[in-house]
Formats: sequence, C-alpha cells, structure tokens
Amino acid sequence: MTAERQYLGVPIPRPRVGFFELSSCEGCQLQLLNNESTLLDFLDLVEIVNFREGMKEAADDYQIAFVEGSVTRRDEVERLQKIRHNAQQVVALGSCACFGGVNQLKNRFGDLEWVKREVYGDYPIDSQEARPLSAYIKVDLEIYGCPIKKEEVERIVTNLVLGKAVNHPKYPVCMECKAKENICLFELGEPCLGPITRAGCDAWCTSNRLACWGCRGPAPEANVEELLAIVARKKMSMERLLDRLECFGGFAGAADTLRRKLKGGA
Amino acid sequence: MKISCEVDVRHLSRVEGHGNIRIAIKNGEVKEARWEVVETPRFFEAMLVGKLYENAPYICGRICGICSIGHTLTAIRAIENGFGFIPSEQTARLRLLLKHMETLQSHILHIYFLAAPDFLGVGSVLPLTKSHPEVVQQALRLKMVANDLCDEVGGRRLHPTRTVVGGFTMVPDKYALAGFRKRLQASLADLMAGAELFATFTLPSFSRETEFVSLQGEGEYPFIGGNLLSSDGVVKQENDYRAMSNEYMADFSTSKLSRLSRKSFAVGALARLNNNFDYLRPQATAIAGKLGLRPISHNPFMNTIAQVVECVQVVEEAITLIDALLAVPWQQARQEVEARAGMGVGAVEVPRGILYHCLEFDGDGRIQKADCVIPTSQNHANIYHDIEELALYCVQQGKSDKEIELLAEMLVRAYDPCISCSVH
Amino acid sequence: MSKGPFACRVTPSRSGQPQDHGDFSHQAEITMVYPLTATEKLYQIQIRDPEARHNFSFKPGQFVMLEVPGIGEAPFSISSAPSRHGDIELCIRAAGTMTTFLSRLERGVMVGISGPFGTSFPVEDMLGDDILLLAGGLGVVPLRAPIMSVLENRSRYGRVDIMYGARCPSELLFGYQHAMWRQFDIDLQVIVDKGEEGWPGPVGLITDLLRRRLEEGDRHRLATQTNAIVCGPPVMFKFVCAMLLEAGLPMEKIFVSLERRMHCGRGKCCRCNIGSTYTCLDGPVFNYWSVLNLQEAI
Amino acid sequence: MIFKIFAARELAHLFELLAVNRLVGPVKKGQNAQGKDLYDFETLYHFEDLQLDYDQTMHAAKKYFLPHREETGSFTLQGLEWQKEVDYGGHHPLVLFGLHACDINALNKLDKVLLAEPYPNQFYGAKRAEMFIIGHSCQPTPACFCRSMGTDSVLHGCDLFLTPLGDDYFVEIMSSRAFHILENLNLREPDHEDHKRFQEAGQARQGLFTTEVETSDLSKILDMEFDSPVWSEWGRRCLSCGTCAQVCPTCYCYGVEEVVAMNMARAAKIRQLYSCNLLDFAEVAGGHNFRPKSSTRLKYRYYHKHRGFVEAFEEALCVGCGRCGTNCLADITVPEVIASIRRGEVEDV
Ligand SMILES: Cc1cc2nc3c(=O)[nH]c(=O)nc-3n(C[C@H](O)[C@H](O)[C@H](O)COP(=O)(O)OP(=O)(O)OC[C@H]3O[C@@H](n4cnc5c(N)ncnc54)[C@H](O)[C@@H]3O)c2cc1C
Ligand code: SF4
Ligand code: SF4
Ligand code: SF4
Repeated sequence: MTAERQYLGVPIPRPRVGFFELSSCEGCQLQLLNNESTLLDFLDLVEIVNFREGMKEAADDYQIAFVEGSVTRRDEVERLQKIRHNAQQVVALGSCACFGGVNQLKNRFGDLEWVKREVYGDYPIDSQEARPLSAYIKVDLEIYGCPIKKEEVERIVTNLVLGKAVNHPKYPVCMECKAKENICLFELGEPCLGPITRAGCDAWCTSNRLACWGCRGPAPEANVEELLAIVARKKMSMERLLDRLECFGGFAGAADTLRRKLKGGA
Repeated sequence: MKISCEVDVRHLSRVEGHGNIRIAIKNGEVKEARWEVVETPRFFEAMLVGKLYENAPYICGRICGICSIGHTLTAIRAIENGFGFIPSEQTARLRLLLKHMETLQSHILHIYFLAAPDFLGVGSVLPLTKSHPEVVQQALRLKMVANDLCDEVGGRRLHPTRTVVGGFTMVPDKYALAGFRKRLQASLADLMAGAELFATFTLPSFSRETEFVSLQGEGEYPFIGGNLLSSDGVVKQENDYRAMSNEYMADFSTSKLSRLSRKSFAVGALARLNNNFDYLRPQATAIAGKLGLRPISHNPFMNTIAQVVECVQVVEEAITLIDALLAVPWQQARQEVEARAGMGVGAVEVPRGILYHCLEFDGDGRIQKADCVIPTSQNHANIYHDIEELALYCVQQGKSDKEIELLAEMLVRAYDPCISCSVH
Repeated sequence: MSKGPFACRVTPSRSGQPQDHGDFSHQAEITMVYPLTATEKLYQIQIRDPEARHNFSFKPGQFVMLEVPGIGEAPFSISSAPSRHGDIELCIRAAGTMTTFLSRLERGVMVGISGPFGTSFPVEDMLGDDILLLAGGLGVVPLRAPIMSVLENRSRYGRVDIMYGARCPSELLFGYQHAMWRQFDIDLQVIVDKGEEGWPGPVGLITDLLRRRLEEGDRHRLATQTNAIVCGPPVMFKFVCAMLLEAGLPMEKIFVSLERRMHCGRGKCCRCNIGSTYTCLDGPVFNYWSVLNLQEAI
Repeated sequence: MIFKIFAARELAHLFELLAVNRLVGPVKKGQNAQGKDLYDFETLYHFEDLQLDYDQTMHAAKKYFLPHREETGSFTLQGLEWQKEVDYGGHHPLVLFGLHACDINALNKLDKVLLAEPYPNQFYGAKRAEMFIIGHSCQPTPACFCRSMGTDSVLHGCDLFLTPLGDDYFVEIMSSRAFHILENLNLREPDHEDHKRFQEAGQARQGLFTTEVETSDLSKILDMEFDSPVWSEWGRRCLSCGTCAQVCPTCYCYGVEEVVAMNMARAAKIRQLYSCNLLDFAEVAGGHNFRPKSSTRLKYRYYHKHRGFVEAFEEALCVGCGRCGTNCLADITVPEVIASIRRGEVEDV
C-alpha cells in the first residue's frame, strides 16, 4: 500500500499487525496510543489491520499478532488458538500475557469456587485459573511490563521490522536504578524486587520512589535466595516481600515457596 | 414501509472491553434489542482478600488501563477514610490535578479516537491522519499535555507510581509545573477549535428520560469525595453508597448492574453536568452554550459533548491548582498513616462516572472484604434500555439496516463504556 | 583586599581539542559481495577517501571494527593481503544481529571502518623458518592474511604447511583458492569432521593431521626453526597447543588468535579484557607464553 | 605547592565568583529510614545547598565524566549512504566543588587508562578538559579504606584543595587558573601556627580510620587463589546486579548499542556503562560465555582492579571510597572479600 521502505538498500517490509486482548485492563494497548509524539511514525512502520479498541475494520490476514491479557476462560483459549493460526508471529504484550499478570493473584487461593462465590455469590459464572499465553500456544516474543514501556515497544517493533534481533537486557533493574542515581528503596525501608527483576523499564517505579514489584519477571539467573536473605537480615516484612513476589506471576515459583513457608511458620 | 433487520455486532469496536449488540426487527416489530456484556471477570475483589492495605491502590489500578489513576485514587481514599486519615492540602491538590489530567486524557481519547470517526464517516482515526491531519494533531497535543502532566505528578500516565496512602512518594518539579501551566493555557485554544468541529456534527435527536447520578458539587464541580446526588432528588452520603449501587446480576451481562429510583440510571459526564451545571467555570459554560448543552439533557449522545465541556472545565481548574501549588513551598510529600480495623469507602468521579471502592480491614490493615462499584456497571442497565428504546425509535423513523447498526454502535460508544473495568 | 565579586569563568586547563583518532571511522563502500557458504560471505570493502585508503596499512592478523549504522559494530580480521592497503576483504559469518543484517547488504552500501587494531602474526620474524598454519572452522579467516603475505614472499620461507579442519565439506572456506595455494609449494591438507557424498579427502580432526605432520617432522627442526600459527575454536587451541609443545616447539613460536566480544576495539570498553590484557590492544594475536599468563584465556 | 589561608566566610564569596560556570557539589538528597542524611553530587543553584560536611555521596560524580548513557554518534541516512555526527560533549566548564581525595584520585586513575594513547576516549577527554576541581578534606567513615589504597591524600588532579581549620580554610593551590581566581579573595599567607594546625588536623583524621585492607603482595595472592573456594561463597551471594560498578568512581567498562529511529532516517550509537558482574558481560558470538558463573564474574572484578590494573599501571583501580560495599545489598565489601581470600574462608554475616 505504501512505497516500500529501504534501510541501507535493504527492503523493509511494513508488516500487517493485529492487536488483541484477552482478560486484561487493555492498558498495554492503550500505551501504544499514549505515545502521542511518535504515534504517527509508529503507524507508518506497521499496517494495523485489526485493533478492536481503536478501529472498526478487522481483518484476519495479519502477520504479527500482539496479544494482551491472560487466559481465564475457555472461549479465550479458542480465540487465542485462532490468532496463533492466523499469525506468523505471536507477541505476548505485557505481564498478563507473559506471566498471568495481576489476574493470576486469584490462583493463589487454590480454590476457584471460593473466588467466584466471594464476588458473585451463588450466581453461576464461567472462569478458570489465569494463565499466560504460553500455557496454550507457542509465543514468539514476549514484551514484559505492567504496563509495557512505550519506548521499549517502539524499539522492539523497529527491530522486528528491520529483522534485527530483539534482545532483552540480562541484568536486573538495579543496574538502571543506579544509573538514575536514585536512593535505594532498601535505604528507605522498602523491600524492592529490583535486584532480581529483568531490567528494560529504565527503573520506572524505583525512580519514582516506589519499590519494584517485579512486573517484568525474573532476570536470567535471578538470585532470589539472596534477596530473601537480605530482607531477613534487614528485618523487613516477609509478608510485604511476598506481596511483591506474587503480584504479577513472573515469580510464581518463588512466591509459592515463600507463601508456604510463611503459612507454615505462622 | 415496515422494516426488518438483524444487527449482530460481536465485540463492539472502539470501546474498552468486550460487549455485543443484538437487534432483531421483523416487519416493523422489535423482536429483540439487547446490549450484552461478555467480558471475562478477573475477580479483583477476591484477589484483595488477605492482602495488606498498601496493595489495594497498586492492584486496583490494574482494573482499568484508561482510568487506572481514578482507581488508584479511589482505593487510597477508601483506605484513608477507613483509617480516619485526612490528607494534607498539598496532597489533595496534587491528587485533584492528577485526576483532572486523567479525565482530560480519557475524554480526548474518547472524543477524538473513539467517537469522532463515526461523525466523519470513517472506521477509525487512521484515515483521519491523512484527511484531517490538523484535527489529529490537535487531539495528540491535548492528550500529550494531559499524559505528560500525569507522568510529572503521578510518576506514570498509566498505573501511577507516586500515589500512595498518605500522599505521594515524591512531589513534582516546580519548574516543570510552571511549564505545564503554559501548555495548559495553550490547550484551551485547541479545545476551542475542537468545539468548533463538534458544533458542525449533527447528533441523533434521540432521547430517553432517565435518572442522572453524580457526586454533589459544593461550591465546586465535584470530583473527589462527597455525597451522591440524583436528578430524581436522592442524596446519599459517601458511606451509604450501597443504597445506590444495589448491585444485581442479569442474564445479559457478566458485569453486575445497578438501579436507584427507576429501572436504570446514568452516570458520567452528562450526569455530572446535568446535576452540577452551575459550578462550571466561565469558559466551560460558554462552550456548553455554544454546543447547545443545557441541563437537563436526556439525549445520551450528548455525553460526548458533555465531555468536551468537561475538558475545558478540568483545564481551567488545573491551571488554578498549579497556581496554588506554586504559591507555597513544598511540604512533606507523604504522611504517616496508621492502620486500624474498620471499613472505608472512597468515591471519586472518574471519567465515566462515580467510582466506589469499599474496603474492610482487620487491626493490622489487612483487607477482609473488598467491593468496587464501577461507573460503567452502573450504566449498563441504562445502555440496555436505551438500546431497546433506540430500536423502537429506528422503527418509527424508518431507518435502514446500516443506519440502525451505526446508531446502535454510536449510542453505546457515547457512554464511553469501560467494559473490562465494569466486570473487573 | 578582595577585588570584589566579578565573574570568574573557568578556562580549560588542557590545551587543544581532543584529536580525532579515538572514535573516528572511515566511510567505506562495499564494492563486492561473494557468498562462500550458506552462512559466510566475502566482502570487498574500499575506503572512500583515496588518501585514507592509501594510508591504511595493516599487518596480517590485525582486525578492523566494521560499523553498520544503527545495526551494530563488530571486529573482523582482515582477510586480504596487506599490500592492498585500504581495499580490504573481510570474510564474515552471519552469527548474530549485525552480521545477519550485513549479509543482506548489497554492493554499493556505505559502511564504517576503523582500525586497523591489535597485534599481528610476526611473519617477518619467521623468514627462513618453517611455518605451520592451523585453522579450525572460521579460524581460517584471520589466517588468510598471513597466508597471502607468505605467498608473496614464498621463496624466503622454508616448509609451509596449512592444516585446515572444518565441520563438513560444505562449510569449507576459500576452496577455490586451495589449488592456487598448493601451486606455491604449500602442503595444504583439509580434513572434515563429517564427510559428505563425494568428499575425497580425509575425515577426522585437525589433530589427526597435525599428529602425522609432527611424527614425520625432523624433531630438531621443529624445536628450532618452526613456527605455528593457530586459530580456531577454544577446544582446538587446547589440544593443538599441547601437541605442538610436546613436539618441542618453543612457546614463543606458537601464535594464537583469540576472540572476545568487543565494543570498542580501542582498549576502553573492557569487554575483551583477560585480566589486565586487552584482546584488542595486546591481542588478538598472542604467543603461547602470554597465554599461559592469562587466566581463563582459552 | 602554594599554600594560602582564607576565612571560612570567604567560601560563599568563592562560590559566587565561580557561579557563572556550572557548579556541581554534594547536596542532601534525602534521608534513609533511620534518619541519616543521604548525599549526592548535583548541580548547585544556591550556596546553601552545598553540603561540604558530607560523609560520602551515594553515587560517584560519574555522570559528569562518564555518563551512564551517552550518544556517541548519530547518523543521518539517505539511500545507501549516511553521514555521521559526533559530539564529545564538555562544551561548558564544570566546577566540581568539594570532591574528597578518593574521588580526585579516582579521576587520576581513570585518566591513566582513558586518556592513554593510542586511542584516548574523546568523550571522557573532552569533559575532563573542561573541569575545575575544588577538593575538600573529609572525615573517614567506617566504610572508607582509602588509606590502605594510598589515595587518602591528593598531590595533583585538582585545582585547589581546601582543609577547614576552625574558622579558616587552609588552601593548597595546584593550578595557575585557581591561583588567578583566588586573587579575588581575601587571602593571607599561612604562618607557622597554621602549618601546625594543618598537621594536627591531618593527624586527627588519620586516627579516625577504622578499616584496613592488607594490600601487600595482593596481586600475587589473587593469582595464587584463583581457584579458591572462597570465590564461590561470594558468588552465591552476589546478585549480579551491577550496582558496585555503577556507584564506583573508577569502573569504566561499557557496552555499545545501536538504534534506528522509527522513521528509519536516523540512527544512533549509544554507549552505556556496563559491569563485569552482569551475566552477559563476557558472552561472545555463538552464545559462548567466558564467565557464566556469578563467582567468576565477581572474581574478575577484583582481578581487574587489584591485579590487572596493578600490572599495567603499578596501582590498583580502587580508591577505597567504600561505595561498592555500602551500596551492595548482599553486603559484599572490598575489605571483607580481600580478607577472606587471604584467610581462605568467608565469615558469616
Ligand atoms: C579479533 C576478532 C576478529 C574476528 N574476526 C572475524 C571474522 O573475520 N569473521 C567473522 O565472521 N567473525 C569474526 N569475529 C567474530 C565477530 O566479531 C562476531 O561474530 C560478531 O561480533 C558478531 O556480531 P553480531 O552483531 O552479528 O552478533 P551478536 O548479535 O552480537 O551476537 C552473536 C551471537 O551472540 C549471542 N548474543 C549476543 N548478544 C546477545 C544478547 N544480548 N542476548 C542473547 N544472546 C546474545 C547470540 O547467540 C548471537 O547469535 C572476530 C572477532 C574478534 C574478536
Ligand atoms: S531501589 Fe531497588 S532497583 Fe533500585 S538499587 Fe535499590 S534494590 Fe535495586
Ligand atoms: S521498576 Fe519493577 S515493577 Fe516497575 S516497571 Fe520496572 S520492572 Fe516493573
Ligand atoms: S571498588 Fe568500591 S571501594 Fe574501590 S573505588 Fe570502586 S566503589 Fe570505591
């Protein structure tokens, strides 16, 4: 539809993309629109053919599907499988899609019936445990964050289009937090997941003096053991650490272990 | 001519969340006219149980990507009310400023990106970038100032980071605030231009009498806290919100529904404006006059126009707030809060209407029970009945299939529903 | 007495502007691209400015930093004869981001070249001696420059052996030049890990070739007049160097070329450090004595 | 060296004199949970913001000479061609007001490697050339071990050095430009009494050091203990977070990233300070990692600083400021690590 772009003589395709949402707040998609200064460049980079939140037209011949949200109901599994079938590349957009996100907080009770009753009483309602996309389909790329960081998405999409590898940082948030010269949240008495959480958000929360809650999931080889030891040494609340570990699903394993330990101890 | 038609819109576009519209008309007789909410529930109220209070604003913000600031502030208010804590004046001002910018951002998104394409005969804002570049630029500028100011005050435009129980983790930069004051001033011109554009659109002349519910203004247009007021004359205190929400379930919706004096009521910009017209600032009043909006308007399509008026209102108020903040040195950003057992309710006028959070705590501030009443869920029943009425109206007017479908879609969009929020 | 408050503007203490050789790169044009195998291509790259091209002189074993704007910058051994100055050849495997993008570039595209950097194989010091060149896989690329140098002065060297091991015949590089090398009285032996249909040569490891060569070699000559130049994957270094030492080659005459991730090539980014040693400044070519002193070198 | 004395109240005057330049110095950044003041180097707008009695800043003044992120080139592309623009920065003089001896010595060390021929780092060089440094004496904290590293005093590397002596400042003038600027102040020659006071202050300070690091033969010992099990003990604790390198005034490793603008008409090369403790620091093409274990990476940091650098420059790449230890959440401190290597075991925390 538009003249083909080139970068140093290499033809750069304008991929047809679709945006989809399962159980989520739709904030990650909104982040793309929240990107006022570069929105028009973004729209030039890709051809959006399916974006229910923003447009009426909807086509099924997209190459890249960005899927936000986690799977919490049977019909979502079917929708997801259809998207997988249609797309060449499926990108999990945001922590809900990557790890289950806040939605998976309900899983922690291990009692779905209680959860339903708590909110809907005896009214019958269909729902299952919240799971990330990867529990049902093959995911080609994950974009982390709750919410996603628009600058990062732009860089990733530019790289995708250029055919350049998308490499997430392998270091934790502390690295970026120190580059911002923040006061460490531990100094302020707040347990922070920065030391074990994958960077890339540019220390978004900690730069605003909010502890990192680990929305981007674990950095490769995250040293969770030591973080627990640090919180214990500093005599901080383990319960508060657990709140952070279990919030977005990226640390589900570590959270389960700690929860069991705290319950056992109590 | 007796019309027949089948409208079956599955997952209505250009709204937040998932809803369907079904209208079946046979030989001029309406067989079916339904608004269906099919969003998946996420069970936020259950998630919160057992969590320390400080989790509530953080987690509740994730109920909605468009009004995350509103949810965060409402949860904070519920907690602070529950603990008997009164925020400092500085905190109150900063919160209101933040809230105003969320309202501006959300309204602009709806007005230009979700609603306007229908009036301009296109499917999305994308073709407008070519056909009406100046309008798109205008919208982007307005949204940008709102979002940028949210970043400055709340730390982040979406899922804010600085907003905590007791105040803020950090205060904004004064130089930056002064800069924003200038940009807001300039925004008024963009809003005037936007109003000119909207003056050229013809809204459907449909109306259905209903009850309008909002917070009650006291000297100022209402945004955070206070009594609720209905156009049918009901007044209730913040704590007494259940008398209004009266939540119930129905087969057409995974969201809960509400009723007050009649079978349904409406909340949102139009309701606020209908109930508090006198508190509008001068420029906002002028725009309302220009766009032909006078209380009480029962035309739901007018909600978008009411949003235009509110944009002006919040920009004017924001400028005043910035002046007040700049006039005094920064005080402590955050105050100590002490947890105590009990219950707290917070009410905030978020872009789509009144949002209530109610939290019950044990002595350590752990949440025992949570209840969130979402504006869109309060609106669902009203939308449902509007669709019924609209179908009859279309039959009377002899509208075509295409027109009926478009009108029904426009009607739902006019409420700017936030469906994932309503189901939460 | 104070002379009163007047403005004191601080002036720089060091004289002059920083010179331009730190982060400078030459604009250069890809003048030709030859695909060699499924993953490797040979690029002819010419520095644009004629004067700079002429002044660009390097020694065999040195490398350049090649930059593709916005995509990446990485070190590559110069694979052409030093006599060709700033009209160089690079043989590049599409291994990652930058190299894969590079493989999509056509002739005529401008890239950035800086260098030459690093140490070289001291072929001048080997005049009159025998040379054993041992290449494993892509390791043949940095060896091509010393091979060319030796060829240019073939009569002034003693026995020259090239032993080249690859994973399979289709991954062999510069096959088209092998006949030419042999014409220059070079004993070239090629071995593959895994044969393919119609592969006439031996199958096995490069150490098999080396063992035979060392066994038949004159022990005294090996100990006094033989140099080894080795380049290949880390495991190869380990075994080959052990055999050479056992055969009596002195460690100062065994030269290896090491690989590290480099972000600058100028001894500043620290990425290629092995202890205090910078692969980019003190290497990539080391003799075995230096390697012995490096922890974690191979 | 030229010594002078000026009255303490003259300091504000010096500040005003220099205020046409950008001034940077220690300011109060906040308080920790225990109510202790936290300091950092920031731009100074008012004399009152300057906190010369700071103990230590959380971060080194690094952003002024080695920014954590810096664009080292920008490209404008057209067809098959491009133009590159490079801006080394350092366009305006920068006055660093109140650096302690350790931080001045850190700059001296960085100069040795970063300004070294044949490829001096121009970005660092340009900023360095525009710096005017006012040193200030300090009171050692329990984390400081600069005395062990031989960096507790300054002989060069700053323009002037101030030591408060009661109501006076003892001034060491180390550059001609400092000399000229000080001509505008009310100075007097120090007398015998002043010299005595200066020496007494120095002695009193010496008595305050509580932390020692035994550095004799350290390079050799590190080599001998390359395979010591102590390293894995520290490695188990290390978070591989890079904090130590980020706050260190002498760490300078970096990585380069190239980015393309969304409109594909521009591109940039960005340099980001890195750390040898990070997982992929020593990764090469093909995914091979020379130091995949956190213990080997942590060890590498010590080898670079206390062995490699010593071999190359006859001094360690550490000034004993203690920042890496205070900022390390896992409580890995230089004195502890080095002592444990000598001891052959790690003491429990
Ligand atoms: C002195 C010297 C000379 C050399 N000479 C040559 C030569 O002549 N020819 C030649 O082909 N090569 C040569 N190399 C190797 C060449 O420099 C590398 O292949 C090149 O740097 C790869 O760059 P790249 O951007 O394509 O790969 P990168 O994308 O940087 O990385 C390549 C591989 O490393 C891994 N990787 C890197 N970064 C990450 C990350 N952040 N996350 C996950 N994985 C990652 C991946 O597995 C990837 O496939 C030489 C190297 C040196 C040091
Ligand atoms: S605040 Fe958190 S992310 Fe930042 S340095 Fe401290 S622990 Fe790391
Ligand atoms: S600081 Fe932590 S919680 Fe915040 S955006 Fe970054 S990874 Fe997510
Ligand atoms: S290694 Fe630690 S003590 Fe030494 S200079 Fe760096 S931060 Fe300071």
